[in-house]
Amino acid sequence: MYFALTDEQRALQATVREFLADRFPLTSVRALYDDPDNDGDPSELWKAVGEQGWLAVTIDEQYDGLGLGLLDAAVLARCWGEGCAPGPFLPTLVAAEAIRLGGSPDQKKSWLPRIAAGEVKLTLAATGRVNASNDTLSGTAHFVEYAHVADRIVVAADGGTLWLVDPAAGGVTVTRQDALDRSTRFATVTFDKAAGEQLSGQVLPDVADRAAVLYANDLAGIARIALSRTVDYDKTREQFGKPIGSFQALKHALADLHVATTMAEHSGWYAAHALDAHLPDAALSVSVAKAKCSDTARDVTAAMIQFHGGIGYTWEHDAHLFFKRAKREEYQYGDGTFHRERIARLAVDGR
Amino acid sequence: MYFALTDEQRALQATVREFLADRFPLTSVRALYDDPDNDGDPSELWKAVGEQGWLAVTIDEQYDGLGLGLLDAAVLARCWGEGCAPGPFLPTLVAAEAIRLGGSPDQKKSWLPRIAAGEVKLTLAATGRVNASNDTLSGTAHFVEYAHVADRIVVAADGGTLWLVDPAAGGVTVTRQDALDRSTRFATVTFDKAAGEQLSGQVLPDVADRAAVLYANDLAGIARIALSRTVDYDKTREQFGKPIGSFQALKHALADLHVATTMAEHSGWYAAHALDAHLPDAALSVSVAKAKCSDTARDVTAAMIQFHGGIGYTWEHDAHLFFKRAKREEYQYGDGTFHRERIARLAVDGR
Amino acid sequence: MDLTFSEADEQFRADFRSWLDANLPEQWRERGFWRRQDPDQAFEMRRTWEADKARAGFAGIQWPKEFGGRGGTPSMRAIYDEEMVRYRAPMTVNSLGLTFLAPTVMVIGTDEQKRDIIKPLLHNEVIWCQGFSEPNAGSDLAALQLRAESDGDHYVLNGQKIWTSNALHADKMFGLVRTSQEPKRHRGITMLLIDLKNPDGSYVDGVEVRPLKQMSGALDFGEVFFTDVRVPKANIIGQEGAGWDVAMLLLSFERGSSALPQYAAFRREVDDIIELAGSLGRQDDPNLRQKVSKSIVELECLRYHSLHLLTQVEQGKELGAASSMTKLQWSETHQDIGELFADVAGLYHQVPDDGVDVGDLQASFLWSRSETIWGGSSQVQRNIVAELVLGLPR
Amino acid sequence: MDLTFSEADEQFRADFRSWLDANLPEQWRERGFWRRQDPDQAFEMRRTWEADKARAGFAGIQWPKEFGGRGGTPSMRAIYDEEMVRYRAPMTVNSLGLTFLAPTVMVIGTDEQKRDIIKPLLHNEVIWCQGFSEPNAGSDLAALQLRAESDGDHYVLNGQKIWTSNALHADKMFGLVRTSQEPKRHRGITMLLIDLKNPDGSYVDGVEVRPLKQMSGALDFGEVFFTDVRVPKANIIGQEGAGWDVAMLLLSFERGSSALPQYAAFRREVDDIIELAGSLGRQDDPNLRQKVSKSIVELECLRYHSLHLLTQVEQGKELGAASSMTKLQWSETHQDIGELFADVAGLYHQVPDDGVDVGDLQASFLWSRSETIWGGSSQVQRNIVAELVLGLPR
Repeated sequence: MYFALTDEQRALQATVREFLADRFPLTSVRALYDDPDNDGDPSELWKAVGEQGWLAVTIDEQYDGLGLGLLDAAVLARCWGEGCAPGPFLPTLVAAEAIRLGGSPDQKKSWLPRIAAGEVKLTLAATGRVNASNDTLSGTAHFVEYAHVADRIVVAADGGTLWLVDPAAGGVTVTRQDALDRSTRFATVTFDKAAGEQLSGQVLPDVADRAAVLYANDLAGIARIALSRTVDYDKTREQFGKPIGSFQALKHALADLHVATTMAEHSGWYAAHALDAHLPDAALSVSVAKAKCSDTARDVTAAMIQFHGGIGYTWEHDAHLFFKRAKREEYQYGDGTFHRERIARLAVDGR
Repeated sequence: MYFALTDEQRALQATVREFLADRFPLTSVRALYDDPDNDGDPSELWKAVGEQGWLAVTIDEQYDGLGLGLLDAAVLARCWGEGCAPGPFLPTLVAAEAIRLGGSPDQKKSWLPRIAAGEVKLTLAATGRVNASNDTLSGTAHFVEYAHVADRIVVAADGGTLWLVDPAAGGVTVTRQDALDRSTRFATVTFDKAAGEQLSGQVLPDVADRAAVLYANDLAGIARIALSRTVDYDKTREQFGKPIGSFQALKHALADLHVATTMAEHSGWYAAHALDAHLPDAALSVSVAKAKCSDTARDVTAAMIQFHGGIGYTWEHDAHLFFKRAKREEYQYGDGTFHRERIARLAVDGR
Repeated sequence: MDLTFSEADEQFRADFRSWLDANLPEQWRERGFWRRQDPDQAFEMRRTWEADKARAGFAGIQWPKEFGGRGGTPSMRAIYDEEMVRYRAPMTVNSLGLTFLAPTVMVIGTDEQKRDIIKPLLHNEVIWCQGFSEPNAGSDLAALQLRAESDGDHYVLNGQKIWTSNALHADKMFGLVRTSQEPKRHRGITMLLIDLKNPDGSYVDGVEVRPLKQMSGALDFGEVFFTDVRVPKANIIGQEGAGWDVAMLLLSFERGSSALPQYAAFRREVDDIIELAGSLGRQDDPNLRQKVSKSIVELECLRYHSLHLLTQVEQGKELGAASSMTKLQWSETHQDIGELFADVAGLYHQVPDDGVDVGDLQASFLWSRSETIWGGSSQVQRNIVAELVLGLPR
Repeated sequence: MDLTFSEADEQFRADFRSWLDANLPEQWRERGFWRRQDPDQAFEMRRTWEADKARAGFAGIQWPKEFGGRGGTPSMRAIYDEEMVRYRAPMTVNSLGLTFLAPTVMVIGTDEQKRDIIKPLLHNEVIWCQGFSEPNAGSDLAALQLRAESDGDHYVLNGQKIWTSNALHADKMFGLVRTSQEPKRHRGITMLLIDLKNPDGSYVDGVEVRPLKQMSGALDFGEVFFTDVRVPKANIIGQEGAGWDVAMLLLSFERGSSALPQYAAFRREVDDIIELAGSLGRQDDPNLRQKVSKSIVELECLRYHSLHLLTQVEQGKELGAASSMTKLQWSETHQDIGELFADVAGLYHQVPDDGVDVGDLQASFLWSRSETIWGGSSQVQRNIVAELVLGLPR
């Protein structure tokens, strides 16, 4: 019985936190906010991702990976959330899972080592309607993260098949969308008889579960940092001659949010481990984690604005960076309502 | 533009409040709690209802009624809620509406004057499955209030037809149920080819709306008195050397409940008036009122227990009288979820 | 109960609608129109249109005629608010002046102040902003520090105001300044009228106005800095040192205004969200339907509450702390509507127009986050309800 | 992460299940069985069965063997709790003694106290109740007033305790009494072991126990009145005047216990509610499904949290104020489950058995209202989390 990170995982967490705080603090994120025309993919950050081997965690050793588990990737995702870190890191991790789980040996050989080394960027397009016939794809995918810098897009087509598509190929149009959350970049991608290479495995549900867990952990990171910063501020900000954090109504609200955040954190680790260890309640735990982390990050970041008072809703303050990222990720890979309905299928319908 | 009770309505309200406080206070309600075997229909209370003409409010003058509106009846219902008053008053009012709106001239003539005078007790059976064929009824109705003392039961059968049934007649079996809330008495009523006399009008939806408004006002009364008593207690109960009502977390919770209760009160009056005045948003307002009053009374009575601390969950304290009545009425004539779905039909589907 | 308006009130409604039919450009009523305009140009368009409306007699509805108002009833004011929203007419550019400054001057202003302030304000010849909050005086207004030192018949101002709505367009500010340091913080505060701009439109020496960008990217607020700015003592409203009482009088004028405009605006937002749900094929989703209806329940209650307050006002009754309840009800409900929008839109809430135009709803969603903070945060309002309405001890 | 139990732990589980299979009457596991027994008779049945269980070695799982315990691991304790709920085995009749008194005596008791108290407690030869709360000392425990006046080597007790669980069946009480009036209220409190009954089962002179009926009609609590009751000073636990510190030590033993039993019990309640929904044909109602899943989400999080705490305990780490978080999570979630039950049952929640047996769920629904009050109300727990965990100022 050991429900906690290992020393190695804690060391990894410390490394990533330190790196982001040191080399890519929130002021760097802010630069992406102030210039919506940049590509949202800071090269120094991507370079570090490759150098540090952060994309190699889930990739098998035979493909130059570290052969670790989703829990290790979740450690990274949580740090990413804490730092509101931008770039195609998470999308690439998710797309890599699709290839790792569903690719042919050739596909794995040609992509996984380059992903592990940070040489290529990928993303997953799973929202929209795309039809596959005769190895070509037609249709539209929405909210595709970092499609404009991706070397390949893993496209989910009707029926749940997965396809590797080169966004530079004919028939593919990538239209960038200016999202509220500028710590990512969204694009609408249209396919007009675009050439695709199918991944043989029927792994979309697995990939979606793993993505849900990674984003849940990103959200848990957001929730924790948003809560800590609010608590710290409320300890020092004075009104009516005392710290506003001494007012009981605020204290109780923050206490409830701390409990919720703690539960969200547990759920994020548990779900990652449950997938790694093939626990019988793995599917349930994925939905518990995504539902709990989505709702909690939404509530905490909203409270961060409220309990900072006036400065909380200014552009200059960091609160909106967390608020907007939490709101975006809430709806990626299923929001609370979606996952609760899935829990009902498991617990009520028994399937 | 006049959104308030008239002087006459306020006078009526004062009379009823005074009467209940004086002649049927909560200690009398408690007697019904301590003896579950009594019939829950104190004769002195019913006698007063007849003498004061409180059942005559909605009945037309030609049938010896007062010819007032649902708003006046709502004033009474709200006082009834404030006092947790027992007895078949509200069920008779509701059943009388069925006869008033849907009865033949003969039916009206034979029942309405006796109702107005408090000579007969009625109730409505609208929950369950009852089938009508050849003027006889078969099936089971659940949660019929005061069926064991009723002179007639107005029974809703499949298809929405309404029937006058004598519970003493052959084929009718009344089985009392011990409900949590002992300010009413429930019975399960089974019909086995029981004789019924049909009401000609298709008025069940109207009757259900009017019942929903009356119970909504009863709930608004519960909410207000539960809140006031909690506020009064928290002003004087001391812990840590000061009144617990000075602790900000309690103050804020009570402030929110006061806002909710005030809104519930408005909604109760508005819906009654909207039906009286045939306003175009009458149907919407009925569902707004029942949803808002149900939820608010539930929340306030739960808070009444919590904010009284230990004594709040004892039998000796009055909190549970309000809590259980609010919980019972929440599900009568549609709970919040039911009425919100109806609002969606009106506002989303436009029908 | 009688929820009909009088004949005179309904005649007013007909007249106002005729005027709007004739004078409100069709284009202005289209969704997203104002969002697509240059903000400064939009301000000028609205300033001019509103002045025309005032000249036509559709402004200061309840104000006495001697001040250029219409001398109408509270019901007419409610009808006016309702029709403005129904027509999607542009909101006033002089909101704080109209709501707060003018009624205050009518009650305690000198004859010169009445003459110089009210009519130019009504005709948008002078745009006003309110200078109350400071970096260390938000919920705790009495902590304000903007220093006004006496120098003959002038004050010399040094310090800063923040969260000043309309700061970027304002010609003048009515502000609270500290004219003396006293043990009781509420003493020593004075309400002062301060010129921000010279007649030629340039800023007065020592005045600096900086935009304060909101999380939406909009610039509705500003910071105003004062360095040795001279203001004549004749510009006091009320008495020196009585600023706190003047401010309380001023803020009390919010109480008369019902929340019918908020009801109308938010109810239309819900309709827009329902339309959005339809276009995304989500109108039958039972959980979304519950959430839609929850918002409608709260909004309808807000409307009933407003009708109740309107009745109280017409009966000449004191409303006391009712405005705190109104504010809580509309601001918290509006935040829920913002969440409803996001739940219906899903990821579409993040992008203003990816085939589905959600720009106005998105802006409103973000703005709603500020509504529980400015004008007395929800926490402050709950304190007021608990202490002044429920009588709970401090 | 490794959520498997050791081989020794799993062997313990197998042994315990064998014992339960052989010794727990099938009938006892039926829904509603205990509700239908006479309460006093039920108490005796449980007392005896539990003593047998203790003699078989399935009690005091983590206690050292010298005190009659099993000397097991924290995981064994968790497994024990889990299996007890899974088997619907009857809960202990000596809960406060087992959870609080015995571990305290192990740490600070005299040798005589260790000998006289622990084993008889484990074998239900003596039933204990806890005397902390008084009418004016609920959340504010330090306000307690039960007077213990020194008279030679005895105290003479006058005053009252309230909310005393198990008062009706208890032989003895461990209680907090005021042995001196001091300016610092936390001083002057002493923890005392008080005989309520004589060896023959009659009450000690001057002791009066009155049942305190709950809103459910059940009699799980009582009031205990003391009039000139003499208690030997040898019955002090710890030192005279050190009662507050002893109480804090005592309450700290709650922290070691995870909420796995609550998880298991409440999760089964949710299953019962799902079954009820099925029998009422409501299992496809999308809004109810959302509510069911909300409860499951919170319960699963409670389980993860408990596994985390179990790990901390096994690693020998201090849990600090974690028990306040645990209490908030389980008690608030259980209230939501009560509301879920009522929403699924509709009016059936009002009647224990109108063709649908909801008696146990109804009782649990009512009881859940007390769970956010006793053992430190949710308000007290939030204060603790805010101040001790988050470090927010008083």
